[in-house]
Amino acid sequence: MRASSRTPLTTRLWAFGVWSVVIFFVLNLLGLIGSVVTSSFATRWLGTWFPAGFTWKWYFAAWDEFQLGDVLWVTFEVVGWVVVISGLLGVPAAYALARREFPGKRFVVLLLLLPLLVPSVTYGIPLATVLYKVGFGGSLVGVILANLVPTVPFVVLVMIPFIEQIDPRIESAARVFGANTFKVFVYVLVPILMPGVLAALLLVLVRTIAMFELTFLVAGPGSQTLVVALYYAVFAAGVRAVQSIDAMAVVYMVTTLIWLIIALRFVNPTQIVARAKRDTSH
Amino acid sequence: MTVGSTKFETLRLEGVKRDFGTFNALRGLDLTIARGEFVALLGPSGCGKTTALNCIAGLLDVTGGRIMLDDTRIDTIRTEERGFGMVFQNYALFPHMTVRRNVGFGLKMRGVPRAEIDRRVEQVIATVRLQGQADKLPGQLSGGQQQRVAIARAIVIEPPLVLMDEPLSNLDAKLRLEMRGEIRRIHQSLGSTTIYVTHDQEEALSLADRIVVLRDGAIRQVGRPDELYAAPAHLDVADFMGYRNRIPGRVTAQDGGRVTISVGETAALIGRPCDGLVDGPAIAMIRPDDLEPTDAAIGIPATVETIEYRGREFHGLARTIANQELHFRSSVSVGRGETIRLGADPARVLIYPGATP
Amino acid sequence: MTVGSTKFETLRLEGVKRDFGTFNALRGLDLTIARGEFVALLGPSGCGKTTALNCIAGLLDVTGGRIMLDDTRIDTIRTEERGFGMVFQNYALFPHMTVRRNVGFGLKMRGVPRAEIDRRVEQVIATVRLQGQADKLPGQLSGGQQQRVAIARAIVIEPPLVLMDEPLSNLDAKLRLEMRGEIRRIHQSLGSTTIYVTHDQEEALSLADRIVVLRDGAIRQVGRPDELYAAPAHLDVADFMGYRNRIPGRVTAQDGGRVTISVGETAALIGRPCDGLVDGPAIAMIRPDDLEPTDAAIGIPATVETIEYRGREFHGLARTIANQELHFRSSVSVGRGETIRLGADPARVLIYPGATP
Amino acid sequence: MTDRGPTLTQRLRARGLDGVTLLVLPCVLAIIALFIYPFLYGLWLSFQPKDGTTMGNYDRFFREPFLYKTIWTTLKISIPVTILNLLLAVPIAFRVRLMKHQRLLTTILVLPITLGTVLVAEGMLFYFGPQGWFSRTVMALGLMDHAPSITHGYWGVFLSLLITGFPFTFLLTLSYVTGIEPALEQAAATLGAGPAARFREIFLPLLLPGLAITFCLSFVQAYSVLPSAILVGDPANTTRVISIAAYQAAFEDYDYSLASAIAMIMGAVQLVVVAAILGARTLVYRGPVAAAKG
Amino acid sequence: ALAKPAAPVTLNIVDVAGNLALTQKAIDNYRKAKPEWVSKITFSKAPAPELPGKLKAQQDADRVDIDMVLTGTDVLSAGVDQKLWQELIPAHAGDLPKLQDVFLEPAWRMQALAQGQGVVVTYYPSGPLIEYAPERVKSVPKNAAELLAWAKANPKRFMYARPANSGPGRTFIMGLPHILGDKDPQDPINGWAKTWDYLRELGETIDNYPAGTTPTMKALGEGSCDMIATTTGWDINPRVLGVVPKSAEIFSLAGFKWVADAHYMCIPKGVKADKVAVLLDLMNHLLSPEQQAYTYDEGYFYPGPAVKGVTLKMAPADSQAAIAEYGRPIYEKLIAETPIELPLPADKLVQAFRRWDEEIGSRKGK
Ligand SMILES: Nc1ncnc2c1ncn2[C@@H]1O[C@H](COP(=O)(O)OP(=O)(O)OP(=O)(O)O)[C@@H](O)[C@H]1O
Ligand SMILES: Nc1ncnc2c1ncn2[C@@H]1O[C@H](COP(=O)(O)OP(=O)(O)OP(=O)(O)O)[C@@H](O)[C@H]1O
Ligand SMILES: [Mg+2]
Ligand SMILES: [Mg+2]
Repeated sequence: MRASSRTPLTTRLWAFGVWSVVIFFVLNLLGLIGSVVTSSFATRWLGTWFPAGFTWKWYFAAWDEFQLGDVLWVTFEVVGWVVVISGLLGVPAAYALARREFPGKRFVVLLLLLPLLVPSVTYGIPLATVLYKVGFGGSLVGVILANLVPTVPFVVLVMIPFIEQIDPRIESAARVFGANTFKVFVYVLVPILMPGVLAALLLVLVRTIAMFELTFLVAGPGSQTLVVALYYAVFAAGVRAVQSIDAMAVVYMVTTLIWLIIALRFVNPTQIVARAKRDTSH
Repeated sequence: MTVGSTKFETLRLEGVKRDFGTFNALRGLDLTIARGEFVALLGPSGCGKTTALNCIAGLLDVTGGRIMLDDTRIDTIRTEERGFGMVFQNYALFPHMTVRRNVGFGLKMRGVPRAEIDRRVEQVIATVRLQGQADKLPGQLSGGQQQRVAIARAIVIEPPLVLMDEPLSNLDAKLRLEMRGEIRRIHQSLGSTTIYVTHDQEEALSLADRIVVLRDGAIRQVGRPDELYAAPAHLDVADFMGYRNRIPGRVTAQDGGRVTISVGETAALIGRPCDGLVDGPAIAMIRPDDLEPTDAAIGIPATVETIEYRGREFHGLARTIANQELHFRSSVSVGRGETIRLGADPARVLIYPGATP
Repeated sequence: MTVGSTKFETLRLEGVKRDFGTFNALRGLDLTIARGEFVALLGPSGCGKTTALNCIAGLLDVTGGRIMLDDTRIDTIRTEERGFGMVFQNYALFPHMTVRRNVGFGLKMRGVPRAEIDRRVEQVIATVRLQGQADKLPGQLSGGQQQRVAIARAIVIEPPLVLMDEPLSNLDAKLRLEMRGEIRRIHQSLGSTTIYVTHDQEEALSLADRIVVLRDGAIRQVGRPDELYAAPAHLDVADFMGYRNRIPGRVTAQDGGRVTISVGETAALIGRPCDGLVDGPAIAMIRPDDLEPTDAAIGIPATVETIEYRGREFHGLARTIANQELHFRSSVSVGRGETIRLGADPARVLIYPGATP
Repeated sequence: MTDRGPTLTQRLRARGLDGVTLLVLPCVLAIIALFIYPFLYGLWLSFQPKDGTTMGNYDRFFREPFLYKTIWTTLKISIPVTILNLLLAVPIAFRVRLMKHQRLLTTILVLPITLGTVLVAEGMLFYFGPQGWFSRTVMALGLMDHAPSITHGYWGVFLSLLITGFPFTFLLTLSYVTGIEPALEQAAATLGAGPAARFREIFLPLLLPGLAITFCLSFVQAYSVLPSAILVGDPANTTRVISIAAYQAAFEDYDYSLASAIAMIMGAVQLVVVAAILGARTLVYRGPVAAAKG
Repeated sequence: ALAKPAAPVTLNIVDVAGNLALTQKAIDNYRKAKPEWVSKITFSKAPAPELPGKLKAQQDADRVDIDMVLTGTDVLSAGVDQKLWQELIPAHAGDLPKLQDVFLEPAWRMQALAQGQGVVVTYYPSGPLIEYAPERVKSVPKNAAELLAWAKANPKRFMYARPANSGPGRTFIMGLPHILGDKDPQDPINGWAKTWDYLRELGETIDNYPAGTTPTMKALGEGSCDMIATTTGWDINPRVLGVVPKSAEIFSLAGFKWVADAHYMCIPKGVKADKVAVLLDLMNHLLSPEQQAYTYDEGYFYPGPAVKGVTLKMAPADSQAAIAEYGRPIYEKLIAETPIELPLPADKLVQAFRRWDEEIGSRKGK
C-alpha cells in the first residue's frame, strides 16, 4: 500500500473524537460556571435566558456577613502551611518508599492509606479533642495539623510512581559529585519531579480549601476558613437567596483559581525531560 | 569534609564481591592502586567492569570484602562523602540542567564561589570542545556531545580519584585522540588517580600505567601495557588482547625459551611457551598483524577467502584445510582463492596449553 | 502493509534539511543509496548523523527537502509504516520487557506467529551472544549487553533498510569484530540496505561499500573506502580521516602529479596536490603511520617529546622549531629529547591549498 | 578494623534500611501522632453501640437493607465514574502532551478542580435544570421537546463527580504520561508499532503504576462523595451513598457509635478495592521509564 | 442578682439556626449598652449538625471556647441528649425574667422542650402551608384529599423537601396527622397510619425529594413545579429576596393546626461562671420587648417575637416596609384563629425522619 497522506483516517478520526469530547466538556463546563457566575450577579433570575438585572449586592452582603476579609486571609495561611508541610513530609517519605524495600514497608503503606480511606467522621472528633487537649484547638496551628492528616498520605501516594519513573542513576551521579540526600532533593529530584510535586501540591491545596469537617471541628472563632462559611451558606437552616450562595461559591472558586493560575504560571505540568525532547518526538 | 578530598596513598580492594541475587557479578577482587596511577579495567562486555566502578564509587554496596583508602574503610561511607569523580557509561546527565549547570554541579556542591565556578566551567567546556553548546539541555545534544559533558562534569572538580566508564565510546577517532590526550594531561597535571574502563585495547595500552583484565567478575591478569600486549598470562586474556588466530597443535620440541608445535600434517609453528606449557596439546595464538604470507615450507597452508584494503596494507582471511579461519596481514595483494602459506616471527607467537579433550 | 516491506531500488535524499529552532542541524543533504548498499555515515560528533538517520526513519520531520523511496515520497509517511529497522544510539530499550520480549517486539507487531517469533528471537539472541541473559530486564544488563539487545531487536525483523547508529560503540574489540562480521553477514544474506553511523573509521572502511562524510550538517565527500582513505577531497576530510600531521608550507615546485612545498627554512615535503592546489600557501597532511624518521636532508627536524610502545612499533610525538606537534611512527625506539628528521613517502603526502592569511 | 565482612550498616542497607529509609519517619510519626489515637478511638467507639452489645452496630448495618444497600449504591456510582474519568483523561493527556501550547488548555481542563462541590452542584442545578441554558439550548435546537432531567438522580451525581474528578485524574495522568521517554515510543514506531500498539505495549505498561495510584485516589474521592450526592442527587434513594448513611448517623441521629461503625465499613470496602489495585500494581513493571542506557 | 465581671469579657456566640439574622442587632446593642460587661462579641455561624461534635471535642479536652449557642430544636435536643448544655432553669431562674409571664403562650410551651437547658429567643407558628404559582394553578385544592388528587393529576408538579433537611418539609409531615385526624400526632411510629399512607400515595407523584428547602423554592420560582410546602417565614422571605416571584400565593389545608418552631439560647458546659453571669444578663436584654421587635426582620421568622406585647410598629422601619409589601394580612387572622401545636420532641422526630427516609424517601415497595 502506498500511503500518501501524513496521518491515516483512523488516527484523524480518533484525534477528532478526542477533541470533540474536550470541546464538548469545556463548553458545558463554561456554561455551568457561567450560570453560577451570572446568577451571583443577578437581581432576579426566574425562568428566562438571562436575569432581570445585575447587582454586586450579594458579594457585599456575603463579605460583611462572613467577614470574608479575615476568612480569606486565614484560608490562605492554612492552605500555605498545609501545602508546604505536607510537601516537606510527604515527598521524602515517598522517595524512601519508592526507592527502598525494607521490612515493614507494607505496614507503613497501610498506615498511610488509612487516613485516606477512613472518613473523617470517625476520627475527626477525637482528633479535635486531642488538639484541644494539647492547646492547639481553636488555633491556626490546630487547623493546620488537622488538615495534614489526609494531605500528607495523599502526597506520598501521588509521588511514589513519579519517583519510580526517574532513573536512579541520575541521583547516583548527583551523589558522586558530592550532593547529600538533602542536596539531591533540592537540586536534582525536586526540579525533575516538579510536575509531580506541583500536581500533588495543587491537589493538596484544593483538598485543604475544601476540607470542611476537620477544619470545622478544630477551628476557633479566628481560624475559620472559607469552606466553613460556604457550607454554612449552603447547609444552614433558614432562608437564603440562591444568589448569595452562588456568590459564596464564586468567591470560593476565585480563591482556588488564583492559586491554580499562579501554580501553572510558574510550573508546567509536563515533565522537563519530555519538554527538552519534545522537538524530537512528533 | 569528604574522605577523598585529601590525598591518599593507596586504594585497596580486598576480596570485593558483589552479587545480584544469585548472580555473582564480582567474585572477590583484590587490587591495590597507588596514588597517581592510571589503571585501565579491560574485559569483555558484561564481565563486571561497571559493577566494580560502582562499588568503588559507592553506588552499589559490596556484598563481601572491603575497600580501603589508606587506613580508612570506605565501602561503608556514603557516596557523596567519598569525593570521587565519575563518568557514567550512560552519562547520567541531569536532564533539567544546561550543559553549563551540569558541569558546574560538582563545584557548586563543594561550595566553590560563583565566579570561580564560572571560570572553571568555561575552561573545561572548552577542553571538551563544547563552547557553542553550553546553554543546551542534555536532550538537545548529540550522543558524543553528551558524553563530553559527562567527562567535563567529572574532571572539573579535579578529584583525587577519577572513575571513567568508557568515556570515549561515542566519539569519533579524531576527537577521541584529542580527548585521550586531555584526559592524560589532566591526570598528570592534577596528580590524580584514574581508573578507566574501556573496551578499546589501544586506548588502554596507550593511556594506562597498568591494565587489569577482568573476566566473569574475576581478575585474570594485572600488568603493564607492554606485558599484557606481549605476554598475556592466559589463553583467554590473549584471545581478548587481540590474538585472533588460535591454532591448535601439539608440542613437538622444547628448547628453553622456544617451543615448537606441529600444526596439521605438514606445518609447524615456533613460539614462546606461556601459562606453564610443558607438553601435549597446545594452542598457538597469533595476532592478525603478525601472521603474514611466508615462503617457508613449514608455513600453514590456507586458501585466501577475502582480502581487504586497510590503508597501507591488506588484511586477509584465509581458511586452512582443517577449516580454520586465519586472519593475516599482507603488504602485497594476494588473489582470492589462491593458496598461500602463512607464518609468523617466533617472538610473536604465544603458545598455551591446549584443552585436553 | 508498510512501504518499506517491499523491496525498493533506491532511497534518495533530496535537499533534506532539518532545523532545531535557529540551529541548522542538516543543511540540505543530497544522497542516493541503491538497494543492497552498505553506506557508512562518518563525521565528527554533532555533525548531524543521528539527525539524518532520524529523518530517514521518520522520527524527526524534515524541515526542507524530501526523501524518496523509488517514486514514493516517504518523509510524509509515519515511522511505523516505513518498516525500517533502527538501532538507536542510546538503545531505547523497553525497560519493562525482558531481553526476549524486547527482541521479539518487532515480530509481534508484524503479526508473526508465536512459534516463529520464539525461534527467530532465540536465534538472533545467540547471534549477539546473549544466550544467558534472555530473561533479564534491560536495567539488569551491562552497557554492552544492552547495545547488543538493541542490535538484535533491529535485525530480527529483517528489514529492507537498516539504520544503525553507532551500534558497536560499547563493545570490546573482540566482540566488536565478531559483531561487525555478523552485521556484514546479515546485510549480505538478507540483501538489505544498511545505513551505518559510526565514529570508528576502521569500522567504516572495512564494512561499507560507500562512505558519506558529514560535517556541520552538510555532505563533504562521498566515496568508496579506499578513495576516502587515500584521497580525501578536502583538508577537513583529510583531517578527519586520520591525517593528523598538518604541516603548513608554500609551493615551490609543481610537476604533474607531484608538488613540492618548503617547510620552514630547510625542510621540504613532496606530495600529491589535492583540492585544486596550484600555487601559494599549502598544507601537507600526513598520517602518523606514514611519518617516519628519515636520513634525508630535507626531513623536517623535530625534537622527540614522547615515545610510546604500541605493540610492534613505537608511536612518537615530536615538536618542530615552529612549535608544531608531529605524530610519527618508528620501528626502532628513539630517545626522548633527541632531535630527529621526519619524512614520508611522497605517495602518502597530500597537499591542500592553505589558508591565505 | 579487621573484619572483612559487611558491617552492620551494610547489612542493614542490604535489607533496605539506611539513611534514605529514615525519610519515612517524619511522615510516619506525624501520622501516628495525629491519626492513630483518633482512629483507634473511632474503632473502639464503633464497638460501643447504644444497645450495649459489642457487635451491635455491625450487626445492624448488615441486617438493615436500608444501610447495607448503600455500599452497593456507592460502588455503583464511584467505580464507573472513576473508570470513565481515567478513560477520558488518558487519551486527552496523550493529545495534550503533543501540543506546543498546552498550558492554556491544561488550565482550562483543570479548572473544575477550583470549583468546589458546591459550585458544581449549583451550576448543575442551574445549567441542567429545566430552565437552564443546557435545557434551553437542547430544546431550542429541537433535539428534545422537554427538558432533560439530569439533576436530582444518579446521573446528576455521576456528572458532578465526573466534573470534579476529571481534572484530578487528568492532572496526574498528564504528568505521568509526559514522564515517559519519547525515545521509547520512537523505538516502538521503528519496529512497526502503530499508535494503538504503542499505547498498548509501551505506554500502558509503563503508566500502569501511576494509573493505579490515580485510580485509587480518584476512587477514594468518588467513594466518599457526600455534598454532591446530597445536592444534585436523590439522597433519599438512588444516590443514598454510604457516606450519607454515616453522616445521618452522626449528625442527624447523633449516634456517633453507629457512624463510626459505618465509617469503618466504608474504609474497609475501600481498602478491599484499593488493595486489589495496588496489589496488582506490584505485578507490573515499576522503575525508571527513561531510555535505559548503560 | 448578677455580678458584674471583674473585667469586661469577650463572648463567642455561635449561631447554627440562622438566628443572628434576627438578633444580631439586638446583641450588638447590648455590647454598646454595657461596655463594662463585654468588651467584644464574636459571631460565628456554623451548619447545625456538626456543632455538637465540636462542642464534645472541646468539652472532652476541657477547653470550651464557645460561650453561647443560638439553635433550633434539633441541636438543642441533641445537646440535651449528650449533656452538652448547662442547666439554666431552675439553677439560674432567679436571674432570668419569669418566663411563663413574659412569653407568648405557645412560646412558653416551646420553652418546655428545652428542659431547662435553653431559653427561647424567637418563636413562630411556622406552618404547614402550601405555596403555589397562581398563573399555573387554576383550581386550588382545599383539603388533603384534593391536594392528593391535584398532585395525581399533575405529577411532578408538587414538591416538598426531605424533612430532615427542611423546615417546611418537616412542618408538612408533622402537620399532616392533625389534618388527616391520625390516632396520635405525637407518635410517628404507631400513631401516624393515615399520614404514612398519604405520604406514600403522594410520593408516587413526586420524582425526587431535594435535600433542602431552597431547591423547592427555586423550582417554584423557575416554574419547574407549581406547588410546594412552606411556612410563614419561607413564604415571605424568599419573595423578599427574589427567589420566588412576588405573585406566589399560599393556602392551608382544611383542618390544619400550626406546628410551632422556636430558636433557643444555650450555654455549653465548661463556660466559666463569670461569663455565665454576663450571658444571663444578655438573655435578659434579648427578652426585652424593644429588642424582640428586631426579630420581625424581613419576615424570615414571621412574626418572630417570643414575648408578649411586641407589635410590628416597634420594629425597625425597613423591617416594617418589607413586611408591609410581602407579608400577608391573612396571617394575623390564621395565627389568631388556628390552634398552635408543638413539634415532635427530638427523639420522636428522629424516628419520624428515619421512617420517612426508609419508607417514603427510598420508595420502598415501589
Ligand atoms: N533537540 C535539539 N535541539 C537543539 N539542537 C539539537 C537538538 N538535537 C540535536 N541538536 C544539535 O544538532 C546537532 C546534530 O546532532 P546529531 O545528534 O545529529 O549529531 P551526531 O552527528 O549524531 O553526533 P554524535 O556522533 O555525537 O552522536 C548537534 O550539534 C546537536 O547539538
Ligand atoms: N541489577 C542487576 N541484576 C542482575 N544482573 C545484573 C545487574 N546489573 C548487572 N548485572 C549483570 O552483571 C554483569 C556485569 O555487569 P557490568 O555492568 O558490570 O558489566 P560491564 O563489565 O560494565 O560490561 P559492559 O562493557 O558491557 O558495560 C552483567 O552480566 C550483567 O548482566
Ligand atoms: Mg559497563
Ligand atoms: Mg549521534
